[in-house]
Amino acid sequence: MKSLLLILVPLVAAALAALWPWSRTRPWLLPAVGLIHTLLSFWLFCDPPAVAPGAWFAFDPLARAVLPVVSLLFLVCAWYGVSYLRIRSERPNRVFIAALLAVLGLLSAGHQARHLGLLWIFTEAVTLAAVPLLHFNGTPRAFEATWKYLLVGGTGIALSLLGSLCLGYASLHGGGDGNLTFVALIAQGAGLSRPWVLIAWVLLLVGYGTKMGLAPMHTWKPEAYGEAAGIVGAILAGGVTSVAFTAILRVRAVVAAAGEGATADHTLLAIGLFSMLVAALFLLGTRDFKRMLAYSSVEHMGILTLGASLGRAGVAAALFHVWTNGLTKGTLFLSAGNIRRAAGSASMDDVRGMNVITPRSAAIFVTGMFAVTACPPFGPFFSELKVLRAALETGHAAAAVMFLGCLLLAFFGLTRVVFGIVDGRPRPAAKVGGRRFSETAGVLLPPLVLLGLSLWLGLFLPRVLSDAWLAAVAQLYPTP
Amino acid sequence: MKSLLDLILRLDCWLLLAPLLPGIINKVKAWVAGRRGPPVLQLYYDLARLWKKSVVMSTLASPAFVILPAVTWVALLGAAMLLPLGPLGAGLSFRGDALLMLYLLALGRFATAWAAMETGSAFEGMGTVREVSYAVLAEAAMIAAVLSLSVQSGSLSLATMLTPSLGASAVLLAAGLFIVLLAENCRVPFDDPNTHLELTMIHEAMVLDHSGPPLAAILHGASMKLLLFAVLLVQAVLPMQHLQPLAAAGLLAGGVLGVTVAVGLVESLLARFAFRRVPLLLTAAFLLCLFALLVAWKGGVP
Amino acid sequence: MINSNLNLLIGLAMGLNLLALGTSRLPALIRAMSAQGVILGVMPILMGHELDWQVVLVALATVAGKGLLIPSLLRRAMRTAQIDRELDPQIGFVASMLLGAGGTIAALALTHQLPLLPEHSGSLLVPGALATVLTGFILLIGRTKAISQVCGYLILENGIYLFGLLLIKAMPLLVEAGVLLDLTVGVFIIGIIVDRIQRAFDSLDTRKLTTLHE
Amino acid sequence: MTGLLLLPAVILLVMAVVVGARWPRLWLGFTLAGAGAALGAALTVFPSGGGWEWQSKFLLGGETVHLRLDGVSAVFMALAAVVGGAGAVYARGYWPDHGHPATAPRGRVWWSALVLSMLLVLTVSNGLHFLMAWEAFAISGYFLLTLDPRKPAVRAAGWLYLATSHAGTVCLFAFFTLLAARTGGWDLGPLRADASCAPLFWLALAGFGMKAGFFPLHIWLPSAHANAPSHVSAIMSGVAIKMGVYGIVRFSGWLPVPPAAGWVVIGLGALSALLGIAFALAQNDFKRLLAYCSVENIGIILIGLGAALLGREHGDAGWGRLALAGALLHVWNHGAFKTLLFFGAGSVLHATGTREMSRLGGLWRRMPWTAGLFALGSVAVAGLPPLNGFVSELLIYLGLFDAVAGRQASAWAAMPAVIVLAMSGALALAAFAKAGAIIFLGAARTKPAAAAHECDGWMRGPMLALAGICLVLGLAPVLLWPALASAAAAWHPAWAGAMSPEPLATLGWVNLGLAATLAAAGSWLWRKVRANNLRRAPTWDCGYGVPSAKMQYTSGSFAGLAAGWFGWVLRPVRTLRRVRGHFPAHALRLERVPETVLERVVFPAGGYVMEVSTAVRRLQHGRLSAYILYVVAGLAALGVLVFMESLP
Repeated sequence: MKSLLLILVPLVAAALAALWPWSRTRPWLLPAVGLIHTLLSFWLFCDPPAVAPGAWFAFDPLARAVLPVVSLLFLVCAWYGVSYLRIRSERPNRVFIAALLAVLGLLSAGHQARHLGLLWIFTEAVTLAAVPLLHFNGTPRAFEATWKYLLVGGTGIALSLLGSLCLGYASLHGGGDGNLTFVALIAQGAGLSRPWVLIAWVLLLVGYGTKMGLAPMHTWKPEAYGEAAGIVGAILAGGVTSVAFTAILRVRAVVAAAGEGATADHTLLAIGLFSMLVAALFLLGTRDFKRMLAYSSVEHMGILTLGASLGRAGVAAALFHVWTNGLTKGTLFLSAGNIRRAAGSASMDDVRGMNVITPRSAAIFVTGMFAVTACPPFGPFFSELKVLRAALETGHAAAAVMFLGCLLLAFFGLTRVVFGIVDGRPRPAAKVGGRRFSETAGVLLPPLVLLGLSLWLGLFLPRVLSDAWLAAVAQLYPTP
Repeated sequence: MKSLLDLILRLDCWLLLAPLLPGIINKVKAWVAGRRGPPVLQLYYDLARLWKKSVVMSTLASPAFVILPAVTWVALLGAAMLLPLGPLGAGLSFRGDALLMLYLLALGRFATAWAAMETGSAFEGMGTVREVSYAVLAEAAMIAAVLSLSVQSGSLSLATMLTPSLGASAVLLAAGLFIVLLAENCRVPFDDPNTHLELTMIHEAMVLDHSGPPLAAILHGASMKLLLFAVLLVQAVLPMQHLQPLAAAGLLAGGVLGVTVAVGLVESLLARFAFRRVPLLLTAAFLLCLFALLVAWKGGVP
Repeated sequence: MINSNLNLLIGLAMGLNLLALGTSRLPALIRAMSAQGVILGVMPILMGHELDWQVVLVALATVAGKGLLIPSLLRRAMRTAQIDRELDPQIGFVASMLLGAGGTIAALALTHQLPLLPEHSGSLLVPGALATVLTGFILLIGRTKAISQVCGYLILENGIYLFGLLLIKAMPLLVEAGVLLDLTVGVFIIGIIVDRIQRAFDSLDTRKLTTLHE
Repeated sequence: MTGLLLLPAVILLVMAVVVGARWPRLWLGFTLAGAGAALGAALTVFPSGGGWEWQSKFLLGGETVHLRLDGVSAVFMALAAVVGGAGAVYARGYWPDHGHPATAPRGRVWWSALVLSMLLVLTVSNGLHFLMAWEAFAISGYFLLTLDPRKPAVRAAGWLYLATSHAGTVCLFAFFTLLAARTGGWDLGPLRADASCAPLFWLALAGFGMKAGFFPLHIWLPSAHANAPSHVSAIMSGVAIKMGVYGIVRFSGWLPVPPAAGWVVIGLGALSALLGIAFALAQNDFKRLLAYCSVENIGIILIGLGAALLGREHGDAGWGRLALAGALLHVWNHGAFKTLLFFGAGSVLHATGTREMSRLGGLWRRMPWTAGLFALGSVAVAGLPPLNGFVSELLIYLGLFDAVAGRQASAWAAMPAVIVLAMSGALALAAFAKAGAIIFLGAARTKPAAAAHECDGWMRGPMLALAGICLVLGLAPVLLWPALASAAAAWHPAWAGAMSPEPLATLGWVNLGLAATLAAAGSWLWRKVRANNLRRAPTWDCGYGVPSAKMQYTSGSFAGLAAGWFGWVLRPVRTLRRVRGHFPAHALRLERVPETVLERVVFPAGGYVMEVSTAVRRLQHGRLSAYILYVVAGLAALGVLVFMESLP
C-alpha cells in the first residue's frame, strides 16, 4: 500500500499543482511532496514489505536499493527549486511544477515495476513528462534541445518496446503463458528461445541505454543538460538515468537466467568502456561547463554499466555508485546553475574569475568537481574503487587499465574547464549581465547538503545500506 | 708526544717544501731554454714580501674576499694532511678519507671561485667559469682513479689504498693522474701560469685582484696543491710499502722531483692547447683512469 | 486462407513503405503513412480468432489514431509552415528506395534464420515489421523536414506495432498500452514541438536546428 | 608517549586550519605547537626503535583506523614538522596580510592543511586512508601553489602539478587496489613473505615517483617550484617531494621487490642526478635552478636507495645498510638546505621582484644576511665539508665503494653510480657558484637590484634556524645515528642490531676540526690584512678604463661552457644578433633552455590526444539525423558483437 502511495502522492500533487491558482505559493508543493516521498521511501527502506512473487508492483530489494536516493535527491532539489523559481518568477511555473511532480511519481513507479511492459510504459511516461521541464526557459535553444531529446529518446524508447516485444515472443516461443513479470521470465529460464532473447537483449540495451545516455546514444544529453535548469539536470542525471539502469539490470537477470549471462556481461563491458572513453575524449575538449557535466554523466553511466558487467561485487559497487554519483552530480548541477545564472553564460570563453563573483558557489563547484573525479574522501572515490577492485578480482586487468585511463583523461578535462571558469580575472561583462545574482542560503545550502551527503556516504557508509545493495544483488543473481 | 712530533714533521714537509716545486719547474724550463732563470727559492722570497705588503681590495668586494683565500689554503692543507707520506704513513686515516680529500679540494675550488666573482671583473668571471667547468671532468677522472685504487687494494682509506701493484693499471693510472695534475694545477697545456695574455688563463685570471697576504696564501696553497698531486701520483704508482723507511722516503722524494721535472719539460716542450681541446684531453685522462679501473677489476682480488 | 489475406495486407503496407521512401511531396508521405495506419488497424480483426473487446479496442484506436488524428495534426502543421515538399534530403529518394528494398529482402532472409511459432511460420508479419522499422529509420535519418521525420517516426512505430501483432493474443496489454500511449502522447507532443519550432525558427527544416553542438 | 604527542599535534593543526583565516597570531601559535608536538612524537620513536602502533575499532570509510609510526616514517615526520614550522614563521614576513589581503588567509589555512595531511600520510596504515591522506596532501599542495591564481603562469604551473599528481594518484589507485585484491584487505603492513606482491613495486615506483619528481617524471616540478610563493616552494621541495620518496622507501620495505628493482632505481637515480644538475646549471631563473637541483638530490637519494635494494638482494650486505642510511640522511639534509636556499631565494624575490639572475647582482651590500645564509646553503648543497651535504653523500659513497669491493654483480651498478655522483657534485658546485655569484656578488645589474632591502626578522629567523641545522648536522652527524639505525631496522629487520656509527663519528670530529681551523685561519688572515693597512680601489680590469656592471659574467655566460657539454639533452634555443659594423648599434644574444621532456615528449603526445578528441567532438555537430544514425550504428555494433559471441 505504502509502495503505491509513493506513486500516487506525487501524481495527485501534480494534478493539484496544475489546478493550483497562486503561482507564488505553488513552488512550495515541491518540498512538501518531496518530504512526504522521502519519509515514505525511508520508512519502506527501514521495514521493507513482503513482496508477492507475482506482483506487478512492489518495493522489492532492487527498488529498495535505489529509490531512496532518488527521493532524497528530489527533496533537496525541490528545496533548491523554491528559491530558483522565485528568481525565475518571470516564467510561468504551473506546467513546470506539475511535470516535475509527475516525473517523481512516474520514477517511483518505474523503479517498482516488476513487469516488463509496465517498466517500459513508465520509462516512456517519464521521458514524456520531462519534456516540459526542458523547454521551461522557452528560448529557441531550449526548443531545439527538447526536439532532440524527444526524437532521440523516442527512438530509443521505440527500440526498447521492440525489445520488450521480442522478449515476450521469446517467452511465448518457450511456451510461456504471456506472463511478463520478471520473476516469471527468470523462472522460465532456459526455456526462453535463445535467438529471440539475444535480439531482445540488444534492442533493450540500446533502448534503455539511450535513456541512460550511454555512448553512442548519448547525443541528446549535452544538448538537454546544457539548456535545462540546474535542478532539472540534477533530477535527470540522478533520477531518470537510474530507472533505465535498474531496467537494464532487471533485463540482464532474465538474459542470464536464459543462459546468456556471459554474452550480456561482455556487451555491458564493451559499451560501458566505450562510453567512458567517448566521454573522456569529449571532456578533454569541451568549453561549456554545463555540457561538461553532461559528458561527465555519460562517463559515470559508463562506470555503472562497467560495474554491472562484473558480477555480484561489481553490481553491488554499481548500486553504490548510483547513490554517490546521483548526490555528487546534484551538487555539481545546482552550483553550476548558480554560476551560470550569475555569469550569464556557460562557456569558458566568456566566464572567468567566478571565485570573485560567486565565491561560495565556486567553492562548492570545485569541491564537487574533485568529489566526482573520485578524489577521496567523497563517495564516488569509494564506489569507483569498489568497481576497480571488482574488475581486478574478476581478472579484467585490461578493463581496469582502461577504466583508470579514462578517469585520468576525464580529470584533465574537468579540471581544465572548472579552474578555467573559477580562476582568473572576472570579465566585466559578467557583472553587467542582467540583474546581479545574489548567493542566498536557498541556493547555497541544497548543493552543500548534497555534498555533505556524498561525503557521509564515503566516510560513514551505514551498514544497512550496503546490506540493501547486497540484497538487491541477491535478487538479480537468484542462483548462487 | 710521538704523534705531536709526527704532526710537526708532516706540517713542515707540506708547508716548507711545497714552494720548492714551482721554483724547480721554472729552473727546468730555464735550463731547457738555455737561460739562467730565477733562483729555485724565488717563491719563498715572493711569499715573504707579499706577507708584509698592504692590501688593495676592489670596491665591489666584500670582506669575504680576503678571508676566502684562507679557506682555500686550509682546505688544501687539510687535504694534504690526509695523504700518507711514504714511511710517515697518513696523519689521520679512516674509511673514506680519500673522498674527503677530493671534497676538500672542491671546497678550495669553491672558495677561490667565490672570491674571484666578488670583484665582478669579466676576466675573473672567465677564469672561474673555466675552473669550475673543467673541474667536472677532472673530478670524474679523479674518482675513477680512486675507484681503481680501491678496487685493487680492496680498501677505502688512503693509507692502505696506495699499495699499487706494478703493471698496466699503474701505467694507465700514472698517465691519467699526470694529466689531471696538469689540469688541476693550471699548467701547460691547459693553462700558462706566466703569460700575461689574460685570455689564456684560468687560475691566474681568478686571482688577478688579490694582493698582499691573501695572495701569499693563494700562491702557497697552489704550490701545496702541486705537491699534493705529485705525492699522490708517485704513491699511486710506485710500490714502496715494503722498503726501508729511508729508502721509501728517498724514492718518494725522487718521484716527486721526477714529476716536477716532467712538468717543467712538458711546459717547455709543449704549447698551450686551444681551449676547445682541453675537454678532450681531460676526457682522455678520465678514460685512462677508467681503463685502469677495468684492468684492476680484471686483476682480481689482491 | 486467413494468413494469405493477412500477408496481402502486409505486402500492401510494405509497398506503402517504398512509396513513403520514394515520394518527395509531404502530402503523399502523410497519406502513405495514414493508409498504412488504417491497414494495420484492420489487421487484428482479420487475424481470425474470435473478436474479444480488447482486440477491437486496439483496432479502433489504431485506425483513429494513425489513420485520422495524426495525419490531420501533421497537415495542420504543414499548412502553418507553408511547406509541402521535401527538398534536398540527406539520402536521395532513389537511394532511399533502394535501401528500403534491400532492407526488405534482408528482412525476409533474416526471418528464415529465426525460430517462429508454427502459426506464424508462413506469415509476413516478422519481415514486414523489420522492413517497416527500417523504413522508419531511413526516413528519420534521411529527411530534413521535421514533418517528414515525424512521419518516419510513426512508420517506425507501425513496424513495431506490426511485430506486436505476433503477441496480441498472448499479451495484449503490452501491445495496446504501448502503442496507444506511445502514439497519442508522443505524437501529440511532437505536434506541439513542431508548432513551437515553427514559431521559434519560422521553418521546419531541422538543419537549422544546429545551434547546439560542440 | 608517541601517541600522547601525536594526538595534540593533529588537534593543534586542525585548530590551526580552523583559525587560520581569521587570527594570524593564533594560527602561528597553533601551527608551531603542532609542528613541535609532531617533532617530539617522531623523536620518541628513534631511541626505542620499536615504533608505535595504534588500532581502533572506529570505522572510517568502512575500514578500521590503524595508525603506526616507525623509524622510516618518523624520519620524514621530523623533517615535515621542522620545515612546516619554519615556513609558517617565514610566511608571516614573506606573504603578509597587508601585502596580500585576499590570499594570505587562504595561504595560512592550506599551509596547516598541507602539514596535517603529510603527518597523516606518514602515520595511517590502511590503503584507503592512505589514499585519502595522500589526495588531501596533493590538493592542499595545489591550492598553496596557486595562491595567486590571477597570474596565467601560476595557473598553468598549478594545472600541470595537479594533472601529473593525479596521474600518479591513479597509479596508486591501481597499486592499493591490487594489493587489497591480493591480500584481501586494505590494511597495510609488512608483507615481506608474499612474493606475489613483488610486481606491484613498479606501480608504486611510478605513482610515488611522479610526486618525488625524478627524471623523467619531473615535468611538473620546475614550473611549480618556480611559480609558487617561496615558502611554498620550500616545503614542496624540502618535504612534499620527499613524500614520494617515503612511499617508495616504505613499500619497498614492506613488500618484496622484483630482482630488477635495485638496478632500475639506481639507474633512475643516476640519470636524475646528472641531468637534474645539468639542467639546473643552465637555468637563468634562480628558483628554477633550485627546483632542478631538487631533481638532482632526489637522484642522489635514489642512488642510495637503489644500492640498499641491491644490498638486500645480495644477502643483506652491510653496504646496503650504509647506503640506506645515507639516503635517509640525505632526505634530511636536502630538506634542510633546500628550504634554506628557497627562503633565501624568497627574500631576494621579495626584495627585487625578479627571478632572473641576470637582472640582479651585488645584493650582498644591501642584504648581507641573506647573502651569507645563501652562501652557506650553497656550500651545503654542493656537498662540501664541513657541512651536512657532505656527510650523507659520504655515507652513500661508502656504501657504493663497499659494493664495488664486494666484487659482486652489483658492483657494475655501483661503479657508474660513484662516477655520476662525483660528476654531479662538481656540477652542483659550478651551479651554486654561479647562483651565489650572479645574484649576490659583483655590481648590481639593474635598478631594482641596487634598491634591494634586507628581509625582516620573520624571514631571517627561520633561515638562521635552518642554517644552524645544516651546521649541526654537518659537525655532529652522529646525533642522527639512532634515527638512521632505527629507520634501517624498520626498513629491513635483518639490519636491526648494533652497527657502529664509526664513519659518522670520525667524520664529525674531522668536520669539527676543519671548521675550527677555517674559522681560526680566516680570522687570523683578516686581522693580518687589517694590520698591514687595507685600501679600497676599483676592480682592476686589466687596464680597461671604465668597467661597468654590464661587463660582468651573466648566468648564461657562466653556464655556457659546461652546459654546452649537455647540449644534446638541454637543447638550448638561441636567438642571436651579431655585432655589425665598426660602431655596432645593437647586439643581442638570448638563450632559453626548454623543458626538454615536457616540450619534446609530453606536449606532442598530448597534442595527438587532443587531435583525437577534436575529431570525436566533431561528431557532436548538432544534426539530429546523424544522432539517430549513431543510435542505429550502436544497435548494429552490439548486434554484431552478440552475434560473434553466440557463434560456437
